[in-house]
Amino acid sequence: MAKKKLHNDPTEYVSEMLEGFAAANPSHVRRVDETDIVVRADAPVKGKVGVVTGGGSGHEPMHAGYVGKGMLDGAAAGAVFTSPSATDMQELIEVCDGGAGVLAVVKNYEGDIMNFQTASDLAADTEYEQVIVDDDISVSEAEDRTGRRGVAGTVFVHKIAGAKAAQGASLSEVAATAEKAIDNIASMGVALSSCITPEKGEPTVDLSADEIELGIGIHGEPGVERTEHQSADDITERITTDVVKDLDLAMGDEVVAMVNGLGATTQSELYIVARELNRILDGKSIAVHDIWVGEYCTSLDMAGCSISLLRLDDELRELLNYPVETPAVTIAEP
Amino acid sequence: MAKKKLHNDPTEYVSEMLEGFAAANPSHVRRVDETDIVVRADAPVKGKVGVVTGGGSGHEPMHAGYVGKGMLDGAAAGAVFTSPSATDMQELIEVCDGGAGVLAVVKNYEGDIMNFQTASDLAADTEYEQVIVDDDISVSEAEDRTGRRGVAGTVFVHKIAGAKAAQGASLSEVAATAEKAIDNIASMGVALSSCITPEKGEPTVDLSADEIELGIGIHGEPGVERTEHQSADDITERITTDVVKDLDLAMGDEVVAMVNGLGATTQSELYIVARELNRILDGKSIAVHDIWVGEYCTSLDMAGCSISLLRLDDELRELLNYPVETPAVTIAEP
Amino acid sequence: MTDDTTLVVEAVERVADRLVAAEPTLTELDSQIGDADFGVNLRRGLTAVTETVKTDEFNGPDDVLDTVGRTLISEMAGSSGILFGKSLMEASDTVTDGIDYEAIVAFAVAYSDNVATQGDVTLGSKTMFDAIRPAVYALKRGQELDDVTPTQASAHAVKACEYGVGFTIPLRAKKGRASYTEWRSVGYPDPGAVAVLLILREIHDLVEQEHDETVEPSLPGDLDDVL
Amino acid sequence: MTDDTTLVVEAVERVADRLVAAEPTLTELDSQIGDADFGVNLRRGLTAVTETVKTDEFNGPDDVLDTVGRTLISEMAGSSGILFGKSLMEASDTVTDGIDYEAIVAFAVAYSDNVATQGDVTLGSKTMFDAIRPAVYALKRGQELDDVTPTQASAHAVKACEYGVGFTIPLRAKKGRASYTEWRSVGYPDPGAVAVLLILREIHDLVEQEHDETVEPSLPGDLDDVL
Ligand SMILES: Nc1ncnc2c1ncn2[C@@H]1O[C@H](COP(=O)(O)OP(=O)(O)O)[C@@H](O)[C@H]1O
Ligand SMILES: Nc1ncnc2c1ncn2[C@@H]1O[C@H](COP(=O)(O)OP(=O)(O)O)[C@@H](O)[C@H]1O
Ligand SMILES: [Mg+2]
Ligand SMILES: [Mg+2]
Ligand SMILES: [Mg+2]
Ligand SMILES: [Mg+2]
Repeated sequence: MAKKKLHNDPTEYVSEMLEGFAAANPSHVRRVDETDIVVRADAPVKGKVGVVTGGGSGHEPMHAGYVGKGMLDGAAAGAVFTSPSATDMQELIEVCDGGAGVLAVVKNYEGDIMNFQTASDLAADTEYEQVIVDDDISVSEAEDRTGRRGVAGTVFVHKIAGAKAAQGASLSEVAATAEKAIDNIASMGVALSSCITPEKGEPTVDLSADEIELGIGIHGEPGVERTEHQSADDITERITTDVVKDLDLAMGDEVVAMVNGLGATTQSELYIVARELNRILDGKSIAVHDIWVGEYCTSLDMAGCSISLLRLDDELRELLNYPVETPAVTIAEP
Repeated sequence: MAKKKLHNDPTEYVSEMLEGFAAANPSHVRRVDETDIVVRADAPVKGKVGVVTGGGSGHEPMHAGYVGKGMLDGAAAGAVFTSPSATDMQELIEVCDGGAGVLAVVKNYEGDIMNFQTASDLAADTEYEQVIVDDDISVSEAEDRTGRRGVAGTVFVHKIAGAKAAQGASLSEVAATAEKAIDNIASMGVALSSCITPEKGEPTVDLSADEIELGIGIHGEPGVERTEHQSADDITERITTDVVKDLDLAMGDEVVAMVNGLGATTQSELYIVARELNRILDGKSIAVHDIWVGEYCTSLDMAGCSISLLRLDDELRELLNYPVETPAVTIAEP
Repeated sequence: MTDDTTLVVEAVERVADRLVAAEPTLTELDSQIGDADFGVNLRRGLTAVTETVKTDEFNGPDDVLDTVGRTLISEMAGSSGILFGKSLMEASDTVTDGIDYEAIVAFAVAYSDNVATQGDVTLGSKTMFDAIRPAVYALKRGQELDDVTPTQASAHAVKACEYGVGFTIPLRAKKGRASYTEWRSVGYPDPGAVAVLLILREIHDLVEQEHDETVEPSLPGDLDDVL
Repeated sequence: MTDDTTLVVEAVERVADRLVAAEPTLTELDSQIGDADFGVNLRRGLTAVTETVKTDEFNGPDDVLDTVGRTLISEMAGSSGILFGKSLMEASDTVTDGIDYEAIVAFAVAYSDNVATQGDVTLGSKTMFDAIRPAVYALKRGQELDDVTPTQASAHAVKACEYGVGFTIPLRAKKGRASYTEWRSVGYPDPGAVAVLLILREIHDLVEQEHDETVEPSLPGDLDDVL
């Protein structure tokens, strides 16, 4: 049975969404005419490194939700689960170039990488660097695949790189700090139900009533393990243990955590997960600087969540707390 | 088939959620020991009117999400869809009394009203006033029922009353301004699917695959009409027309709008609705000061949305824009 | 504890067990015409009550009922928690001097009156009140006519309550969440009313046991053969 | 427009129609082992292509293919859009002087090479490349041996492509979203490969029509009887 959605012609899904998004957030963003690009209302910011990103739609508020003061200068939106076009990315790079060059935060996926690569070739006049985020630990490092995916932890990279650029750092400095953040982020998710794409209208993944899938990707790509449904505490413990291990976190380390809803999971459930996460980290004497709880990187209407941890040092902590004003995240001046 | 949720013992749902919520937001809030009350970290604020609310859980981020500087001083959380106890409400009132009295923002529902009434009797030492929010226009004013419900428009009342109190107004002034806001708010929702309570685990409402329900309540109470599923534009037009009519909005009026997700609807869909809402108001020459798009008052995991409009005057506009720092809404100092 | 105190504690425990066992049914009823939380609320409230009466010491039946009421207000909450709880507290004074027929009638009247005031409810609103008030009438009738045994009076109350519950079925709800179901509430019984019936049935079983007498729920003017 | 230009436009239109008609199948395949967007991406991209070739004026077949490629890059996007689109653009030079067997082979080689570089892909990765490269081999073989008619060469390419698609079925995906399905990708064909087969079948139909000759997909060393 096809699932009911609030939409019109599904092929207009992304452009209508962006129109609504721009109408709702005129003080933060504007849409570049005849593209699916959203940029800061005041882009380009003269003399500041532009920080941009792009990717398929269906992960809202990622990507356009993070465009604004202190975070992204712009984002290109592709069709649902589809990399944006190289031509949109080219325009994005050019529009966000305030003279100090542009850093692209790219999630580790061939489609995004191929299109950004072509785009940066086309935008030959802009000094360009890119960083590749690959925080999803549920993809093992076997040879047989495309490598770790970029998932919700990417939002921390947007935050860190955006703050660094706002402080006036150079392109290579912003890139280096973003790389440092990437090296210290790990994420893992769990799906309780499949996402349903607007055009297909049917579940992408066939999860039975009592199954869950650990390590699922944000497009419904399979994860590491299907198991019987478990309690929130058990799920949280399993994911947290793996993420902590991947980052080699030890007593005395400090982290910022994210409990990210995949789309159809209520905020109350996310807080139940946050509670157990906090207890586990506490039990390991890992300091929790903050927990971001909410929908940051969704998979359409998938039920489930992901947990991301970013290990902090003094620089990253300061950049994380740096004021920001975007549709999805606002941190006021202290 | 029971729906999978991220929870442990369902009877601990609310208290575990609140524990996670408090752990994630220590700078904004604290939980009052042995209660399901969340208050500002620095409550009571001396000399300021305390603004409080309470209601059943299942509407996250309502209610605790709005506790913080510039909005609510505290909120009492009941079990899912169940009014909080009079004893919790009593403690809430007492803890949030900074000497200038306490205003309770109560959604028009007997359970909440009966419990708040008993609570204010018990908290005899606190100067107490309450306002009743009844923004849901889908309940007609027939004699045969309990009257209009308080739904997502309540968030605007929290914002307005919170800002007024933050500016140092007296208890009766805060109450009067809240009343003015209430008189100028109207809301209406649509459900695409039923909510599922954590303990029951089955849909409350029996909506078939191609049916939607207009005017549904945030606990799954029936709405005004079941129809075939329609396009987002048609649904938006129907709701907007009714809301505009209820408020008697005319050319030249100015509003703030809210497109509120009921829990399982993606942000992209909400933006598609926001787009059409903006077009319709534009077509009627009604000025749109701002559109709040997101989950503000959910119904667990119900799919669908509601639209609320608040007619602005100079005072309400200023209060709406007043800086606020809560887990769910942040507006930075200009 | 006095005999009366022990008796009331036993009644409370038995009633609690019966309602908790009925939780799925009550939740189901509340999801047909309400918001699916009633059974759950009852279970949460009554689990706390059972805990309390097991551990606390009481001086008198009024103390038991007052404590149970307080526990329901703070633990059950919701519409039904404040209604059940506050009504128990308000009515508990009537049994200060012990439990007899007189006291029970006084209790029932006080309880019923409080539900009406607190809930701002009248008969025919399709609420628990529709199940309570007829039972109170039946008890009152026994007292006034003075021609019934306690077990018979109790049997009358149960039967009256059954009629009350039956009456809620065709009604259109005017109170609580169910009121929003409008015409769709017609055809379903009110869950609060059903809960009241279960309470009275359990108390009747206890009364039968205490008085070693069995009386089927009935009323003098029963219409069982006609209906 | 020259005859060759008109022919390429017709080929593009026919291929577009065929793939658009197959959208549900392709989406279904991509949801078995990918993320369910492939057919949708194709339809969006090809609808734009159809529009463009209807309205634009072209000077030469290379111009047609270059334009189609550009359109796919900007309108289809995704992994497959940049692969199909950029490969068309890169290969379009090969047909500047017109469409003949020679040119077609050169085109196929350039196209195939670009997919390999761009996608960083080798055979056996369970991608469209597995369907493309065998067809290129078949064409190349005809050219090298010089013993086939164009229609026969085309029939060989289709058959080769069928084998390529068949080959993707037992493979474990190493590229694209499908790679995350790991062992679960085994047993399902790659949607990109299936799309390539549909393209070649449509072109074969056109070739048969142009040359007024019917040749079933086949290869000299066919194993149809053994398999
Ligand atoms: N105003 C009222 N007066 C009397 N009884 C009421 C009232 N409101 C609700 N009830 C009773 O409470 C029951 C529902 O309780 P519950 O589900 O806990 O509350 P809610 O309706 O707030 O979800 C109803 O079946 C009805 O019998
Ligand atoms: N790196 C690659 N090299 C070659 N072909 C690829 C590559 N990645 C994907 N493909 C092809 O693209 C097809 C999927 O396209 P599409 O669904 O649009 O992209 P995505 O996998 O990003 O969702 C696959 O079936 C495969 O044939
Ligand atoms: Mg894709
Ligand atoms: Mg309720
Ligand atoms: Mg209820
Ligand atoms: Mg795909």
